[in-house]
Amino acid sequence: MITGTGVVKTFKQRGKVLGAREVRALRGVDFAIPKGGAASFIGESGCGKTTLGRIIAGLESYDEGEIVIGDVPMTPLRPKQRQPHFRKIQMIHQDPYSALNPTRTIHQTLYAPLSLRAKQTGRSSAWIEERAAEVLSLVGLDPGTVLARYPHQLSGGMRQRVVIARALTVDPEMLVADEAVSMIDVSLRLGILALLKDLRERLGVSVLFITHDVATARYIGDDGELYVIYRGQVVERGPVDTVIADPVHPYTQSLLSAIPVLHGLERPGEEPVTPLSSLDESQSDEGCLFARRCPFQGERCADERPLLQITEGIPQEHACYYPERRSVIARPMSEV
Amino acid sequence: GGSTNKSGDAAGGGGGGLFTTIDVNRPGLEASAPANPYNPKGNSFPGYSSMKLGWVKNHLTDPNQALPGIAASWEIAPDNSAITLKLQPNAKWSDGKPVTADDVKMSIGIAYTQGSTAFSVTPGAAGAAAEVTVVDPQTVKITQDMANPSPKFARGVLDTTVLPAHVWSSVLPADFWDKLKAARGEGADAEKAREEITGLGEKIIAFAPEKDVSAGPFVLERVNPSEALLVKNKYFYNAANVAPAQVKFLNYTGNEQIWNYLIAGKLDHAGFTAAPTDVMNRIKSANGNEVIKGYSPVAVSMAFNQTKKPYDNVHVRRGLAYLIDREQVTQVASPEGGTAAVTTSGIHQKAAQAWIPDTLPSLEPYKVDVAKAEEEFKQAGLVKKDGKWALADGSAWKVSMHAPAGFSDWLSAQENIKSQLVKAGVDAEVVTTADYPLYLEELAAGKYDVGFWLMALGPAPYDIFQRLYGASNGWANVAGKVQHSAPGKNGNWMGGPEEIEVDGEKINPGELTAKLNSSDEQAAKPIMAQLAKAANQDLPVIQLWDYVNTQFVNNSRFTGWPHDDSILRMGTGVLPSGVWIQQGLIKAKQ
Amino acid sequence: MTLIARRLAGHLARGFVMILVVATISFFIVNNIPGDPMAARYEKLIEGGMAPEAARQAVKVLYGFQPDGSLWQQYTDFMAGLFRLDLGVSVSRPGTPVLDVLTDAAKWTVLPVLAGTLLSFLVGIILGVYAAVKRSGKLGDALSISGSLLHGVPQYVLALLVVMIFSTLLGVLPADGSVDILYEPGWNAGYLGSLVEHALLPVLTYALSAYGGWILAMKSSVVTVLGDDFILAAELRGMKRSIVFRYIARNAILPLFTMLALSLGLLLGGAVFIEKIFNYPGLGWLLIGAVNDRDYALMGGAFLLITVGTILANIVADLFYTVIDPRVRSGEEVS
Amino acid sequence: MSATLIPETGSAASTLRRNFWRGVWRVMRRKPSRLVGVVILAGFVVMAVVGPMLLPDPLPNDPAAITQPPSWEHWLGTDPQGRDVLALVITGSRYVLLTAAITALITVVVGTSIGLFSGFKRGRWDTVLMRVTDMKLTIPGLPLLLVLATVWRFGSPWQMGLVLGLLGWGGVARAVRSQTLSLRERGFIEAARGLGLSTTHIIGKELLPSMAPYIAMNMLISVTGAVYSQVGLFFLGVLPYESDNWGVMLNLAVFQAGALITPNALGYLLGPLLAILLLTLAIVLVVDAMDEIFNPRLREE
Amino acid sequence: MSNQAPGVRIDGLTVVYKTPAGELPAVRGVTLTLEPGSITGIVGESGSGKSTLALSLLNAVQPPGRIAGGSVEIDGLGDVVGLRGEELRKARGKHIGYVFQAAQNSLNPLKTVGKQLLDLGRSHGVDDLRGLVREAKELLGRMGLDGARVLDSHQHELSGGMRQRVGIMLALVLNAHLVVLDEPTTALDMITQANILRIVREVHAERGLTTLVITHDIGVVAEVADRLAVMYGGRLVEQGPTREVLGAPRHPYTRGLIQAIPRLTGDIGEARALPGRPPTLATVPKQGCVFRERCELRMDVCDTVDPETVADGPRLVACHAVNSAPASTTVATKEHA
Ligand SMILES: Nc1ncnc2c1ncn2[C@@H]1O[C@H](COP(=O)(O)OP(=O)(O)OP(=O)(O)O)[C@@H](O)[C@H]1O
Ligand SMILES: Nc1ncnc2c1ncn2[C@@H]1O[C@H](COP(=O)(O)OP(=O)(O)OP(=O)(O)O)[C@@H](O)[C@H]1O
Ligand SMILES: [Mg+2]
Ligand SMILES: [Mg+2]
Repeated sequence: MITGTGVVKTFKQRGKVLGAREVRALRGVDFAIPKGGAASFIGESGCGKTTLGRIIAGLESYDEGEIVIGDVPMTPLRPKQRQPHFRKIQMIHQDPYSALNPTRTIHQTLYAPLSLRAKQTGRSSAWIEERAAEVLSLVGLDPGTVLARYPHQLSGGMRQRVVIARALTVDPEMLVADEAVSMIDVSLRLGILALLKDLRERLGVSVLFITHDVATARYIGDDGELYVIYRGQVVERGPVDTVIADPVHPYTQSLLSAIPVLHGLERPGEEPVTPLSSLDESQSDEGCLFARRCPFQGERCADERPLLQITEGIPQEHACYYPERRSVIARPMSEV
Repeated sequence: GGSTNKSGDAAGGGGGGLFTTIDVNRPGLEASAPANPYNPKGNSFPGYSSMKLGWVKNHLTDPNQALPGIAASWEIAPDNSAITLKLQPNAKWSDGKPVTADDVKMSIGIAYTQGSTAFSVTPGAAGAAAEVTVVDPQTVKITQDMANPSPKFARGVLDTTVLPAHVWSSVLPADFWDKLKAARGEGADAEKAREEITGLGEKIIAFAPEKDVSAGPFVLERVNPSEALLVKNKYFYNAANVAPAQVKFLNYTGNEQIWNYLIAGKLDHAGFTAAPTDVMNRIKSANGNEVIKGYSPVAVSMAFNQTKKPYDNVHVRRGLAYLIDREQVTQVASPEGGTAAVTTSGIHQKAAQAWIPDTLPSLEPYKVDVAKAEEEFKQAGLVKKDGKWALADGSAWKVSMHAPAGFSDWLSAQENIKSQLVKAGVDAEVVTTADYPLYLEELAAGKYDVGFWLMALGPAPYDIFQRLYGASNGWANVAGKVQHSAPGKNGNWMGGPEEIEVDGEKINPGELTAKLNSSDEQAAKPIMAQLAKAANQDLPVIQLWDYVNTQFVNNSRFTGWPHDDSILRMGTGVLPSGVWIQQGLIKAKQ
Repeated sequence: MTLIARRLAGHLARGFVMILVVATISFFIVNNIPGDPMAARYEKLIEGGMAPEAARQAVKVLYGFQPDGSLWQQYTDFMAGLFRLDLGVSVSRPGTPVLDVLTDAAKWTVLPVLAGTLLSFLVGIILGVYAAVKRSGKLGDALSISGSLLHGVPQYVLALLVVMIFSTLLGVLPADGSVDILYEPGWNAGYLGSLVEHALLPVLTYALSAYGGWILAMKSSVVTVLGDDFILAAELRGMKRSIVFRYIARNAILPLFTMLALSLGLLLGGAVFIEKIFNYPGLGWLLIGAVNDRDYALMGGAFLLITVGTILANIVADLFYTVIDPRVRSGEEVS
Repeated sequence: MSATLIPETGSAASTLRRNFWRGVWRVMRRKPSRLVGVVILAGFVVMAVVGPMLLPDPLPNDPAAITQPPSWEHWLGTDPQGRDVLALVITGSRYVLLTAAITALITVVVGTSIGLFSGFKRGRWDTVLMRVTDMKLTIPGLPLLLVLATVWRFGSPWQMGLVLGLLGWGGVARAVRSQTLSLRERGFIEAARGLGLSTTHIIGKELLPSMAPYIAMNMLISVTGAVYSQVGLFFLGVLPYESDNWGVMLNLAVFQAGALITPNALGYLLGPLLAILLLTLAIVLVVDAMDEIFNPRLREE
Repeated sequence: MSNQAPGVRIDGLTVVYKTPAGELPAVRGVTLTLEPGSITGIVGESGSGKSTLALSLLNAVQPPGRIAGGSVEIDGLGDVVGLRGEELRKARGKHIGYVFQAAQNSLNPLKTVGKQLLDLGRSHGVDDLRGLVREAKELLGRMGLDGARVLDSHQHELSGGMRQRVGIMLALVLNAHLVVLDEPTTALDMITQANILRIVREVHAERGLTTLVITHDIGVVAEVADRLAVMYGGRLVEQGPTREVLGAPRHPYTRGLIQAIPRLTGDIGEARALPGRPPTLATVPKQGCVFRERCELRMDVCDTVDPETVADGPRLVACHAVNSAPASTTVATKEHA
């Protein structure tokens, strides 16, 4: 179980000529990912998904809030002490091409973390070889053919599998997959998604899936939760299918409306939501962060910031004063 | 570049024209330096734009000979106690004002601040002037302090630059002469006065006259960093016989540049410049060029640091002397600029013949003789192992010779000596030091085993021998009193013994040398013979070659070059061609 | 404007610190120089025929100009002098302030090096474009190899070759000095002609040695820009060749201007070999002379001046960039 | 060209790295001149290592044949001591190349460590170290060497190499730092950290191998500069010399033998001059080849 | 040239790149017709030759590539493959507008958009530069931007979506009626993408263009295109009206591709990835069907014979299995429920 409460991250860009510029990447995010569970973060570019993912994987520090891994709170620990805990959370990078060292074979790539573990637990080098083959099999690769190869000799999909296999060498409790399929050829994406789902089921690894493609979130598992993030704030949160089928936050609705309709197969939703303007970081921080772009802006929106809450009749948490269901997503032709 | 003779106010005879020369003693013309003879970079050219009382010669034995300068003639008292100068009756500054005895007196005052032999405020200094008297506007009398007289007192007086009082007087305070008197006394007051005078020295070095006012045949027109231009001074007393209308000084940056100029036939005259044989041949073959040779009272030697083993042993030094073929060394290093030393006497060969003609033949010539060398080495306890000489205790011996990097003739010589020694089974190496100042410092600090050393600096006998038996060998001569410091102390890097046995008699060469400072010619001769023997037997140095004063002239534009040995015997501090010109020797070619 | 002012302020502050550091370093280096210039001077006087005592006295007077007091005292004096632009008094040129000597020499360095740099820059960038466009052809290859070679060959080798060819072999141009003294300084044809005549070979050598670098830099810059998408985009929009060429040229030359400014910074100290070989009386030549004379003050001053030149050029280069590149102008960092 | 094309170039780069020697061979074959460069460079190394052993020490001199023009007996003539110039060039190469090797070693060790440390740690250390590096790069090298030459006597190749190395690491440090920064952005470094691999592993096994070629190239460039300024210092005559080397030869040829004046000494000048030219040519060709091997942009052509 | 949407007929186009392994075709024997006034979409995975095809329309394949065969007939221009020099240059921009794959970087970083617009006008001999600027402002305004401000901006002052719109503006401002958009929305986020697609559709309709959209994202094509062509390994494997192709894909690749798209609704169990991996220039089979390695309908002929493109009404398919089977089997292939 990994939980976070009120995680805040502000980037201060020093050294720039125009004085310090602050980017509020995260503004108090809460999340909870149960063991073996799944959560997906979606949102526009620059809304803080990657930052959150990196913080959870221990690759970035956070300014405020608390992250608890298992039952150990991280905030009181010094960076060195945090490390073993965060090692249970492995990051799968978006770009499988840069995530593997081009000068090292897959064997070498897997060997390094395994030998570290072998040293810690006093295991033999035979175990390393065994384990290397095992993790490769786990991700659906044939160890015999893959081990001796260099990354460039593998396809994008295979590389991403190797990346996942490498993460598995340390027996992680959670995988953080940041846009793990967006750079993979369209025809192969589903394979990776299926693999992640499979790992959840077989190994009990929880998966944090970060994406801007809402549809892919479904493929991690239908028991997963969906977090919709906007400008560093979670604006809607609930079971994947609920949020997709019945979004209540206008921002979620905008996102879902923007998904292209496969015209031969689908009918567009009846009430698509189009934001009034595009994302602008310099927009004011007053009130609801989405207010300026929101076509349904009410009186309260400009001054008060809505917090994540549950209101009657709506199953998911949302941060909107005027939540309303709208039919925004395209439906298959067959579903008339 | 093409030249245009614009400032053509050539007054009088000689034919005019541009005279091109180079001052080999002044690296780097400094355009911003003042026309001040005391400034080391000053744009004041002795013989051309700056005049001395007389132009002292390097006579073989008489240091007091000189050609007339501002002083047309002089009388030296028989006991050397005074010199009375008669000034040139027509001498004028380039601004038309006459040169007077007051100018001379002020010039002497200035000379005091700079310290020269004759005008020293150091208490007890040898040959110092006691009084300067203006007898009449044309006559000045200078007396010597007879407490510690010097035979070359007159030389010191004559070698004084004359400066225009109406330009320079501001640098000397009104009470200068009183102060001088005080400084010549003793006690705290005198000390203070001396300091003040030395302080004045700094001021004088930095003094920058607005424009050059010259009593010489030329006056400075302008300078840039690579050339200086002088034009004829029409008020010069002998202007009618000054041939060139203009003199162009080229900047001296290195020998190879002078060779270049000489080969191009650009220089009418250049002073002593070493040149490799090939280059010399090309210079000689260039149109109009002629090489004139004269006497230069300097020799170069290989000096030993006797605090280092095995050089403390005279037999080692002698053995080495027997191994080095000085003819070959000279041939390789300085074929034109030197003649191989006949022996080590401490004196330049030419001067030796004049001073000690009888002693000379009896000196050991150290002709190359391997057998004798081995004999000596054995006597010194050296052993020969595998064809190589080693120290008595069997440890390796390597003759490590040092020279400053820029001194190409020295380096050549050492390279040659090295190969000669190696051939004879003595290991050797040449080590260079970045430059001369560093070389001297390290030499004086006793860091080197063997280094090259200039010696036999004539014409005065004391100057000749103080190089071997002076400060560098432990003897300090303060106010005529001689003290000896132990090797390694007070600059004693040669580390020779205080007493040497010569012909079965122990002598103290330092004391003998100091005695030369006040001996006249007759008294000096026996002492010099004794010292020559000491140098010859004890070999603190091996005299390698005696320098030859090589002058380059070109006959295409000017003629009348002196070939007379006595004229050529002038110190390197005086640029001869200016003096030749003012004497009226040089004529423009028709 | 404010941006430039702020950048300038930052640079000046940093440059100032750096000058202090360099001054301190040079003070201590220079004060630790071994070697005894007094002894050397003494030997020279003796050799010139002066009597030993007199020579000793004369040397003492001469070196009376040297500062004394404790090292710390000297240091603080030196630093205080620095603020008054007083670099002390030259040892080998007693009485002459170091600054005067330096400014005198600097003018002989600045002009030829400036001319050489600009000349090589012009020729280099033109040929660099050519080498980039024809980079797969023989001529392009030849251009870049010759550029690399000239860039790689040390300056003194070039200078010696130039002297050998033009001065010794052909004898057409002088390889000594700065100007014929016979001409009255001023705006007259003779003087200027002589000035140019003497500067020609040093300038040529300087240009030759710098030109290779420009060719290479321009070539690689052009190749980079050619690979940029906007050039292809411009072509696909049917822009005229001349306009596309302008796009390439302007974008490619931009980084070179910075390099130009930086190389102008080396202008003061970059010509040591050339000045030595052509006996050209500039700063490099002065520095060598000062080293040989053990003129502490002059050496330190020359070194300091050369460094200050570089620092200033760095500042200018950066400001220049700020003005010329809209990306930097608006505060974005371009790497 | 496109986001989706990046993988192609990425894989092409790694293909080349993988098939390193094949790639090297291909690049060499495409322009045979590069092979010439490698051969000359190797020749110089052999000359420096073996050459002096084959020649007598000290070299025989012939006082009867000083400063002779090239002849069948002496291909480059003789020096003012009557020694064979070619032999001098050979014995002199040892000093030059030994200095180069020491300089290279120090440049690489110091430059790489500082660059790596700076790029890897970033933050305050980076700022400080890069300020220092900038400062070092700002101080003009040759004048500094001139001044330093008066304080320290770098007579032996060891001292010379030490000084040049300590003055020359700036360029390498910069290059390594920027390379490190850009590699840091690559996922595999971050992944290694996430896996808890040691910094030693990350630097030694992941970073350095990818950078080695760049380091080598930058080193070659800065070392060349350093060696040339060393020869230059000898040429200027501000350094003492204990053995013959090209700089000393140049100095003596010009300032002692008058090589610019008399044809007899021309061989003495041309010897070291040609050696330097040849060495430069070799290095230019090798760097050119290296550039093509390691620089994907140029490889496209 | 008329102010009417031109038709384009690409016939047997082959484009090769010179590689160490010799000249390899990135586009091979492609025949495609763009009807006047239509929006045609080309989908294909990375490396399938889409951009190369698009560049061929302007005869702008960059070295080391070259058009090795075939023709590209454009109404009013003739065969572009034969165009050279000035003629070709004038055709670009004025007749054919090209919106770059990486429109993000298609602007000169040192010049404002306005200045580049003027350069464009001058290049094409536009006399009325004021008019051009007016037109540009109008277009930008049409796309929801403040024209005056954008023209005054440098590239770096614009966001990705804005740059893309500027790219479209520059492609249209000279009144080109054939527009090629190469990956117009990659690297943009969803909302911006939807925006751009809407703009493309609207501008297309308003100005009466012939538009070619190239993308790897079927969703994008589905959203805007009337006709859809699917590329694989340099070959066009299927084309037809978008709705028909999506609704009833015939080629096994098209089918697999559609099946592999994650969907917002429906049974997630039905979706699956294609086995194998897409070919690269070097691994594309030299003969036979390019898709056979990953094909579930593979037959023996596929190894040796390149399937011909067979037309069936508006639909064209190049597959041995599909074309040899009776029409009924096509219908019988599993359709999405
Ligand atoms: N190291 C950093 N320094 C400064 N700002 C940063 C840094 N990393 C991220 N940011 C800023 O924080 C915000 C959130 O960035 P983040 O990468 O988390 O967004 P994202 O949701 O992952 O976007 P995308 O979909 O584009 O990947 C952005 O505005 C970004 O510019
Ligand atoms: N300059 C080139 N040299 C060699 N091969 C090239 C070059 N440009 C493209 N190719 C190859 O040609 C094939 C087609 O490339 P193209 O860019 O047309 O593909 P694409 O479908 O646009 O792919 P993407 O979706 O990545 O943009 C690819 O295999 C690519 O590797
Ligand atoms: Mg992200
Ligand atoms: Mg493409």
